[in-house]
Amino acid sequence: MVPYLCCIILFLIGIYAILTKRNLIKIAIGFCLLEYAVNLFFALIGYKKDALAPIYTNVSQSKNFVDPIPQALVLTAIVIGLGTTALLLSVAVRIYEKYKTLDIKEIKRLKE
Amino acid sequence: MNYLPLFTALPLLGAFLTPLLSKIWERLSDIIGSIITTFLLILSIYSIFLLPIFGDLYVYEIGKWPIRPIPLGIVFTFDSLSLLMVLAINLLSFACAVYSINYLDNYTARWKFWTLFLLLIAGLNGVAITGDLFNLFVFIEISAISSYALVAFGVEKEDLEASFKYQVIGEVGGLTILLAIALIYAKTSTLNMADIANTFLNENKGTLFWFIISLLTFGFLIKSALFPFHFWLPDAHSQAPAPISAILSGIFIKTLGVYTLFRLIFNVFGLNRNNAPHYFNLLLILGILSIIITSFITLKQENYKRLLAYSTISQIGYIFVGLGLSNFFGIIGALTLIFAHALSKGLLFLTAGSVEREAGTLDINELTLLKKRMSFYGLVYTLGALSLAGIPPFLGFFPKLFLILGAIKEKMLGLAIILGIFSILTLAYLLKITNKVFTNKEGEEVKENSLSAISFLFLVFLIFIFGIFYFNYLQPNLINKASEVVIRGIEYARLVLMK
Amino acid sequence: MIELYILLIASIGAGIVAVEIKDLLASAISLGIVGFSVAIIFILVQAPDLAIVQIVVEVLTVIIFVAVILKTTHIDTTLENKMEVRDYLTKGVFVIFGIFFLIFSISALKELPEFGKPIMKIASHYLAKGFEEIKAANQVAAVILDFRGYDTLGEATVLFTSVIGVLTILRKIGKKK
Amino acid sequence: MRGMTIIVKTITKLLVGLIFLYGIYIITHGHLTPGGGFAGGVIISASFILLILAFGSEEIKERIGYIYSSIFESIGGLLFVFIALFGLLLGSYFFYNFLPKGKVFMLFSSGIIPLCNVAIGIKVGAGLFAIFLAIAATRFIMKE
Repeated sequence: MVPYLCCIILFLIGIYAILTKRNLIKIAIGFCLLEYAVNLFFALIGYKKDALAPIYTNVSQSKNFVDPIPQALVLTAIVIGLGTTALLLSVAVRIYEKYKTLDIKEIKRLKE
Repeated sequence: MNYLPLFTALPLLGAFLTPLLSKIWERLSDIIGSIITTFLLILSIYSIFLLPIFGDLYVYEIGKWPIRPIPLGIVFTFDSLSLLMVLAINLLSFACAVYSINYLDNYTARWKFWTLFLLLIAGLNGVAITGDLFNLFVFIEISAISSYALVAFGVEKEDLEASFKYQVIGEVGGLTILLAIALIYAKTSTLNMADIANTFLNENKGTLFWFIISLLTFGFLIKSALFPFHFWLPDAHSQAPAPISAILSGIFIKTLGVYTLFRLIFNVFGLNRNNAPHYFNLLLILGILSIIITSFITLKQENYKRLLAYSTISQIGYIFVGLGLSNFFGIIGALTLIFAHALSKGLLFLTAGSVEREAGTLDINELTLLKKRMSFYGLVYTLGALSLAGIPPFLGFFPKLFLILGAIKEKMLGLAIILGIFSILTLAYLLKITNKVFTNKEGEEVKENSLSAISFLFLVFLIFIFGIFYFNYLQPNLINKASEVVIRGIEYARLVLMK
Repeated sequence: MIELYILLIASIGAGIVAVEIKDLLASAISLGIVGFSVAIIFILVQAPDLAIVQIVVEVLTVIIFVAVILKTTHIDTTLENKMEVRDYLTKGVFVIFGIFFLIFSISALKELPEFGKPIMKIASHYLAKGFEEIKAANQVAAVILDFRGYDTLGEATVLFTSVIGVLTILRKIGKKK
Repeated sequence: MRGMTIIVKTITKLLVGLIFLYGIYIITHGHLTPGGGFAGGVIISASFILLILAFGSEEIKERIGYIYSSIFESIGGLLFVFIALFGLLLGSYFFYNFLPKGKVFMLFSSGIIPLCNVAIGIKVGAGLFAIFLAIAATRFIMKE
């Protein structure tokens, strides 16, 4: 349970960065932290005590393996995270080019 | 019905082919895009006739991994609710694809638009037909990421700002959903939605259950832009290119937010008004607040597309009122509104694109001074607005009727009156545009473009014909069956696992 | 498993540094520390496939971050500005929300199976079938490409989408005048 | 983009081939050892990225790299969809593992998994290289 809780704390740090930081790159960093927290949580779920990685090395091996499904899902989630981070950062670069600032308070062209 | 994978495989094939073929001739991307959306439309209409043969639920096992005794692989579960969504998605995306062919002359890099457009459609179709929780997340991400890029397609200052905001908020929602999926997997050790439903049926519903529900609800309410999570929507939907605004407002938020919530709340977690009254009351209150607050904000809007975007939030409020009431009339009203709003809001956003092209601006006060007559657009716009506001005989009348009936049935007369009054307010702010932009104009008449006229007439025809034949065709054949899926609730699991 | 706890605490510490530090380059490097701690935790929980992907993806993420920071600015100037009432308000809202979320999650996490004892209802079938029927030695590969191959198609598509998205957003001119 | 010092260039020359080969090894042995299409694809793209970081590049080279990577990415994606659709044609199920499974621990075993790994490897390698070129290397590759 304590490892799970650490992931939740990391998740909250990410939320904190997204909510309170005004720099676009800091927001992207908070977003990455959020992603790591969720991936880590997912991977920890599949851990089985005193078990091996789910890879057979010989035919007559005992089948005491950790859960392979969370690993497969996290693999997907990592790649999705990389894609979204790249997209977010490319928008940040373009915003800097147009507005000459990364401060989110100065980037307000859209009115209420 | 073993053509079901084509709903996602075809647009994906098109999306992968487009970058290659457009290097030969850029216009090929138009052809690929329109052929594939046409084909998808044919497939979804074909499904209307094929589905009843399979007893209104068809389970497709991907990779030949059997669902019994234990669901090994990913499955598609195609039932009447999915059919309704797929139909709405593909009708609207066909109209938008036809419209885009000419509209894209305003933009550079045509093939990138088509690639992202096809990916968006693939994601939406994938969400509507899947029966696997993690697969649902993957397809939500596909459609969400392509929509982030499409919102910024014009790469102007405002587009980028809207896209950044939308992206950050949307991804927080997405990751919350992923966290909830992780918790569900830890508890049930399965990802098939029917199997999850079965597992939770026998568990006592403790804190963990409600924690999962609140995470999922938070994530999906962000995706569906209900008040108070709506603030990203007006920017994103008003800055996107017009056909994309039509898809985002018309069907995107409903597939990603409302449909998924319907599916998970009723079919997977088996909640209903009897065992979780507070949850449904919360949704009801948020829906009502959403209608009231955004209606007043909409009245003040001075921008054509922003006005339409704000009105989407209040219409989402109507859908959530139906969901919150969750009696027979409420569900029918909500499902019909999903369908009706997709067609009419799509139509209104498409006219916005044409007006912008003619006038070069979308500011209503500037448009008032414009010396051009746009009577065709005016006519089409007014028809769409009448349908959206709920004037008979158009399709949009029936959802409002059923929602009011649903409120009366729950003995909430005040709610029924609110729904009626704000329906009229909808008409008021929508007709503001007709009044200021389209009537009392001098000057030359603008020439209509034949392709965009086809898509306008297609949507107007649908709104009109579905309205006339609502009780004869649409309600008994589609809406009633879809509402049965919702009301049947947890029985979904048994049906899927027995197939 | 004392290493696991050390790494978790290290990643939380590095996360706080990444969020609060003024120099954005240092911030990106701290993010890298979090990512590598996560990769080592993956090795500890017997997930070598994940560790490989996480390490290479982390390197790439840091490269992209550094490239973006070099193109823009590497000092977070927003920290110099004075805090306004609204900023205090957001922080206050966050603190209340965070405490509530933490309490809610602690009582919810208690109902999960204990750490290190997964249920593995479907996974046990996968482990047997993957070896005997698919003849794959690496069970994770069997899961991602055969049992759940459709997910992987979606995943590859997400990457494709974001590549096209990045290329779309980096166009110099979007609208023709 | 400018290049780096002679030391970096020499070491890169020695290493880059090894990294590339290692990526191919990871891809082709994905069903036997840890790794697979994604990990291998990222490693292959890392080898190209290392080349550009160390030696620098001109706009012409980047433009060519961009065109090739976008072509390869589409080919990888098409290959993957076609493998899935072949399952639909031959086994009447999407993603059906239609190839003979072979023997465990052999390179040619477990049906479509190695093929899928190769398709994903091509796609991921090309895609990430394209992202890197677009964000890091040239300011604006495309002036269409």
